[in-house]
Amino acid sequence: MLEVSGLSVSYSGIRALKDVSLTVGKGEIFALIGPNGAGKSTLLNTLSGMVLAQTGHARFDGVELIGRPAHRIARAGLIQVPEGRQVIAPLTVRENLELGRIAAGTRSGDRDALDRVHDLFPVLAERRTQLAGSLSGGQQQMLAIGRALMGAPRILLLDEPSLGLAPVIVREVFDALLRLNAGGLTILLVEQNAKLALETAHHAAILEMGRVVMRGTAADLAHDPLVVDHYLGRTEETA
Amino acid sequence: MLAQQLLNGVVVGSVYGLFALGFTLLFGVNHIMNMAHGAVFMWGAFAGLFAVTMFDLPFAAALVIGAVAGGLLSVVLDWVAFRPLRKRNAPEFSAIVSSIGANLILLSLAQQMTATRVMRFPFDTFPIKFYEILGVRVQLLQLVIMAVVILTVVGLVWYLQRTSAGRQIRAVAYSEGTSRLLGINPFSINFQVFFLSGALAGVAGVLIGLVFNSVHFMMGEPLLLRAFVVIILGGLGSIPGALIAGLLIGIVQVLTVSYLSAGMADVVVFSLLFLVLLARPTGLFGSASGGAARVARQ
Amino acid sequence: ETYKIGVINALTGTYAFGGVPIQNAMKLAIEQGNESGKLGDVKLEVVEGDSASDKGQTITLVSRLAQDPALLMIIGPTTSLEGTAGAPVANEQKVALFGIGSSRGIVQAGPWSFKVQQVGDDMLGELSKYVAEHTDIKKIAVVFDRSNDGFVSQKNAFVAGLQGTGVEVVSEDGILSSDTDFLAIGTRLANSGIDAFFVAAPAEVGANVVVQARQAGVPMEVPMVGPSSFATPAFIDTAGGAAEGSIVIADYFIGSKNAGNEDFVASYESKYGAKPDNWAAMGFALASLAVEAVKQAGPEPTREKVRDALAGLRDVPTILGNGTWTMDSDDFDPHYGAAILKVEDGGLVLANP
Amino acid sequence: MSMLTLHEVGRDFGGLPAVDSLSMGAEAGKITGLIGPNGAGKTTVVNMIAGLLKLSRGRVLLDGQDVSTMEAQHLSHMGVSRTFQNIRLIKEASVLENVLAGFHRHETTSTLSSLLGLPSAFRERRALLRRSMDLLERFDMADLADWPAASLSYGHQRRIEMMRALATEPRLLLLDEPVAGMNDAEAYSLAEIFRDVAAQGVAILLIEHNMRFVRRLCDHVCVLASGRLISQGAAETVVNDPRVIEAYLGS
Amino acid sequence: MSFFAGYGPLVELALLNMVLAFSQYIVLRAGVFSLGSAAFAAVGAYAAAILATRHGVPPALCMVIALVAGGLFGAIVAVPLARLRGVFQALATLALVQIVLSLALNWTSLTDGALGINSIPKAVHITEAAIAVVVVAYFLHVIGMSGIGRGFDIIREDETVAVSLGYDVRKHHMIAFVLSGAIAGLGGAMHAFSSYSITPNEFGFHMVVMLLAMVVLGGRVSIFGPIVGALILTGLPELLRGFQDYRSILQGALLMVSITFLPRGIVDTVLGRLRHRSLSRGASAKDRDEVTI
Ligand SMILES: Nc1ncnc2c1ncn2[C@@H]1O[C@H](COP(=O)(O)OP(=O)(O)OP(=O)(O)O)[C@@H](O)[C@H]1O
Ligand SMILES: Nc1ncnc2c1ncn2[C@@H]1O[C@H](COP(=O)(O)OP(=O)(O)OP(=O)(O)O)[C@@H](O)[C@H]1O
Ligand SMILES: [Mg+2]
Ligand SMILES: [Mg+2]
Repeated sequence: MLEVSGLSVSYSGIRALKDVSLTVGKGEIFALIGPNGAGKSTLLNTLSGMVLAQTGHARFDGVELIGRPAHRIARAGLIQVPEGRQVIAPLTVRENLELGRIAAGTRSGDRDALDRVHDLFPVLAERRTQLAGSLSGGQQQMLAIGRALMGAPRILLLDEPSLGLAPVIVREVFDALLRLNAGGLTILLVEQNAKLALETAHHAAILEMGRVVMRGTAADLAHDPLVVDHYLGRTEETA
Repeated sequence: MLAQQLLNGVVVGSVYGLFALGFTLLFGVNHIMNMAHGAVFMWGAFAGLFAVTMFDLPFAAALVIGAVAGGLLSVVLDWVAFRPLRKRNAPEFSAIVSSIGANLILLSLAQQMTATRVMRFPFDTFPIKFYEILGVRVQLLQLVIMAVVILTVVGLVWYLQRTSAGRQIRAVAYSEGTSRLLGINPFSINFQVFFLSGALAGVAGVLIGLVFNSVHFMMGEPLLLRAFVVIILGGLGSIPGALIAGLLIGIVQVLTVSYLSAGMADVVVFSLLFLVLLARPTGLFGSASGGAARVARQ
Repeated sequence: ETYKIGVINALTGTYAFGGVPIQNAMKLAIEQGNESGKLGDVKLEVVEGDSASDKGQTITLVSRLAQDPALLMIIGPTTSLEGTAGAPVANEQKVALFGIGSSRGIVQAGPWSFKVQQVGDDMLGELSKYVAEHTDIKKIAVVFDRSNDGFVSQKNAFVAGLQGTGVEVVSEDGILSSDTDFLAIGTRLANSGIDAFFVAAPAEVGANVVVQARQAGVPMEVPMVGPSSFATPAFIDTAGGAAEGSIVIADYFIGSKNAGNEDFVASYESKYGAKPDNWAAMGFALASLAVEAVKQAGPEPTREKVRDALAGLRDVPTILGNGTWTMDSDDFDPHYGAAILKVEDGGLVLANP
Repeated sequence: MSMLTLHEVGRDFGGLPAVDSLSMGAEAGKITGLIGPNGAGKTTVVNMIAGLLKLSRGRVLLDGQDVSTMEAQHLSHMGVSRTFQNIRLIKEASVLENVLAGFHRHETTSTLSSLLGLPSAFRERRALLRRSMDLLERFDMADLADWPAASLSYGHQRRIEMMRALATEPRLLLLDEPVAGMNDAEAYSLAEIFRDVAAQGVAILLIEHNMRFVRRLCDHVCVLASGRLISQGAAETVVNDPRVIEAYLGS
Repeated sequence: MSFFAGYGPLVELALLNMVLAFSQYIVLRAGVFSLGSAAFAAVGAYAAAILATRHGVPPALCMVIALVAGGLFGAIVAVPLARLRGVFQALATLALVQIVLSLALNWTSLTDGALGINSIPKAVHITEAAIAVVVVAYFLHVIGMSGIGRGFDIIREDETVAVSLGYDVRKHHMIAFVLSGAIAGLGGAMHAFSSYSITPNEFGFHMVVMLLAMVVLGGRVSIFGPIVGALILTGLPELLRGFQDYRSILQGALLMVSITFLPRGIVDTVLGRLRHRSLSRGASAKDRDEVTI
């Protein structure tokens, strides 16, 4: 469904991604983990058209993404939940959600999208007339996720969706992701909570210093001693 | 005489409002202080003038042509002066310098075209008819101006508040990047905003040119200064606010001229602005949040 | 033998409307001076410059031109604003500067700077006298461009001239040359029971004042009275029918019978395709006087000689005013009288005394 | 006695209480956790303590002194320091300069000698630069000292926030989700730093949703829900409190 | 030599514009969106001109008085203006400029209205102007390096953060206004002593726009920004003199092109690129860093 090959990206001369290749199969959840500054967000931003790649390809259902304008990519069904929420602060919660619908275009006649988002995050229904900028951090994160779901995504790119969410909500979000995935949605997930990510995903890759240093099934990675050591090991020790 | 003067004030003020609307649209919504807005206004007036003098078109056509010319010019301005800056993520300030440059060019072109002469609409462009209403001499043209302004403002409010375009415009204004992620095409949204802004200026240009009997290359400069006052008093980006503040300024100015002296008009208008800001640091109708949001962005 | 003469005017910027015709007429006069042979072997070569209606640029320009030892004198710039800025530099560099503007500041800067226009008092005094003695005007309102010192001093002179004549000035309104909205002033004038209103402003702005005053209800029987800026076709074109009956004073009148005027009008029109206006006439007169000064400076002119000759010009025939131009020996203020005109049937005619 | 005491504190937004009659405290030398569902009012509490939001009701005491109405700037001089949930840095300035700004409280040069550029001002600048570098080294970011803050990744920007807050050498440190966006390994390396800081007698109030981190680090945990305190005590006790499980942790 | 003599006045003008541009620079640096420099300059220029022509005060003393008067005026208006933010501040200061301008035009007994004040002795030449630029630049540089400069930077970026770190925003805004007023007061006085005459219209909207353009074009952070900006915008009309009719068009186009390709202003963009280059050289040197897995 999504094929990335030989992707390199640099920010005015400084390379953030080096020859990254990976494949996300249709209907799967793919997790991407790695330390701060590894280039995870850069990769997602490149796929969604926000950052320009120097070399390489990214094909979405066979269609080249590199070089396409971001809004076209969104309308084609590749929708990103950006890092750090990025809600439209001066608009109300409801208006933010309505904006999310634009990406759906004619793709889906889904009238219940709003209801389903409200079911998932009741607080968004409660606060529909509050300005998005005055929501609490976690509420904004919910809004960002809900907004993406309004766009009837065919593939959902999530950049640290659990950021700032209470544990109970994190669980609900991940349950919802699993449900959506069961309904056929493909998901590319960047997540710092490696344990949770590897539990949820089918396949996974580890990004360090802009390179893919390991990839495989999520289960395999979760048992790899190096991964356990650097990303999971010490978690187990206290949890 | 007071009633007569108030009428004068209302007419002038509503055109100020119209001019300031386009300015505040870009300013409050797109964070652009378009120093070339006065030049767009002036070119709108010239387009209307040429429509009348060269092609013998009627007044209504001149209004439309003025609007379209202003709108297109404003879009071109976006392409050459503002979009390249947005692409490079330039600080908001740069737009000021860029539009000062554009303003110089537009003024200079008009100056060469007219050889600095003051032009005017032919005396018969609009029938000069007077009505006595309650002892006030009302010109037909004055009535038409008020009608045009009211229609334009109502239409604009409807467009921005009731259609999805309004939401998209505000989203793009807040963050172009995030909007793109949502599938909004900022290119087309900006086209709409700039066209609207310029069209409003163009209409105002034709009206002002006609009612004040002169069209010349510097005609936009004094209005730009007034527009600053109007948008601050009216609240950034607020459409009804711009209109009300425009009326207020028009009336204050006319009253100053009739009871103090013409030379004092500037002092009074700007002192008023100064005092209002001291009492209400975010303007007469300004919401603290609008101001705060802008400050936070700077 | 070729000498240089600097010709600088506001060819761009706010005052280009005057600067351009002045520049044209100045070049015409120098050309004619060269051809007439009255300079003998001396040939004058024009060095042009644009002061851009700006003080700073004038200063730079004057000082740059003055560097050339072959340069005899500088004629221009266009306005008092530029003139007062350029004059001190000319004095420092010891080159005569002969400007248009009527402000005394130009002359006061030192012995090397001169001007062609008489002070407003001279001209406008005659206008006040005419209004007081030859019309029925008893109450008059005054509107003037307060951002331009020339118009301000004209207004002052006019009002001063009315003192003690029994003509009452009911109001004074300062406007800006960038203003376009005069309805409010017009409405007030219409309600103040005046017999006439005086306007001192650029032609088009003044025309606009008149038109809007009429629209606001000032009747045609109440005429406009104004200075020389209105003795131009531009005024009548812009104001249309509203200008009828206006009384204006002029440095220059295109139908004047002064010596050389017919020639000037004909040659200007054939060269530039338009009838000369007040500005052009002023420029032509100035440059002709400059040529006269060079002539009087003798066959081997120097900057000093030209300056001295210029300071000593007396009773020189000119197309301006009543036909002779004289430099006052005390304060270097020139005098040349004036013509009083009236707008009739869309044209200017001499008002009967 | 607690360094920080909240007494019946409340704050309304548009008539609705976001925080309501909240009483709690934070002790010197200890790390106090503040957890609770999204929108419970945690950030609001921090904003009130730091003087950025006015209280609707109640009192805030710092070492027994009532500081409820004090301005943020003065609170900072009294030793209150905080990080922001939404990162707020000088984007164009280098990492080093961002951290340097935190030392303001300890500048001793007078305004006049700064304006005149007396040698004392330069001496102080050099000293502060050295201390900033020390901080950078402690956070393992010395390499990035000259980079503009905006060009760093999210996790690194969070670290700058913390260094800047520590630069003020606070007595009360308010951390609003300091390790959001970091994996556990990265978070734990910061935990050591917080422990050291607390050990020097600083009271730390820590907001965090990463419960592993909270349990590892906090001596005492307060749980907020809908603006009210629903439970407090040792981390292990709190996480087994059924009300907390229901409102926050989920089963 | 003749080049220098011919262009002397231009160089002098550029230097004086630098002083005025510094006044605009310092407020922008502090996050104060003031456009009031023209008003401060008018106060300084008129104070100096009136004292020199009517009371025979020696020029040097006049300039000192103008500096103090400008600073004082800045301090007075700062009391209300420091409460405002962003555009509101910009527009209030613009209103101030208009008010001062109208006063200068209408308070004829003091200012001679539109006629302006003439016959001011020439006391400022290139040397004096250059000294002023160097001295002012040095002070601004020192202030920029000090804690006050750091305060300016952080207040400009984010006031909430600034107060949380204990910065006194009001005090910093006051300092910026006073500095801006004093520098502009000096600049205005020097302008008067350099150009023989002053008129109110010189201190209007045009000056506001020019000063702003100088700083934004040159750069708002580095002290060399206003210097370069003033140099370019003063010299440009002269360089383009050969083009006469197209001068304004070219000038406008140059402004647009340079701000588009050097959006942070010429100096800051160039310095930023240099810094970036040296940083990335360092980064690529250790590009082969060990990876943990
Ligand atoms: N706008 C930018 N300009 C310059 N460099 C950038 C920019 N954005 C990111 N970088 C650099 O690119 C690299 C990768 O950053 P990225 O944000 O993709 O990391 P990440 O894996 O998402 O980290 P985190 O987990 O902290 O979010 C970092 O070294 C960062 O400094
Ligand atoms: N300006 C405001 N107007 C209206 N409601 C507000 C405003 N600011 C905050 N709130 C509401 O107050 C409540 C408390 O918000 P706060 O930011 O304190 O939550 P929080 O506990 O920090 O949550 P999170 O963990 O998600 O960051 C939220 O429901 C929020 O929507
Ligand atoms: Mg990231
Ligand atoms: Mg929070």
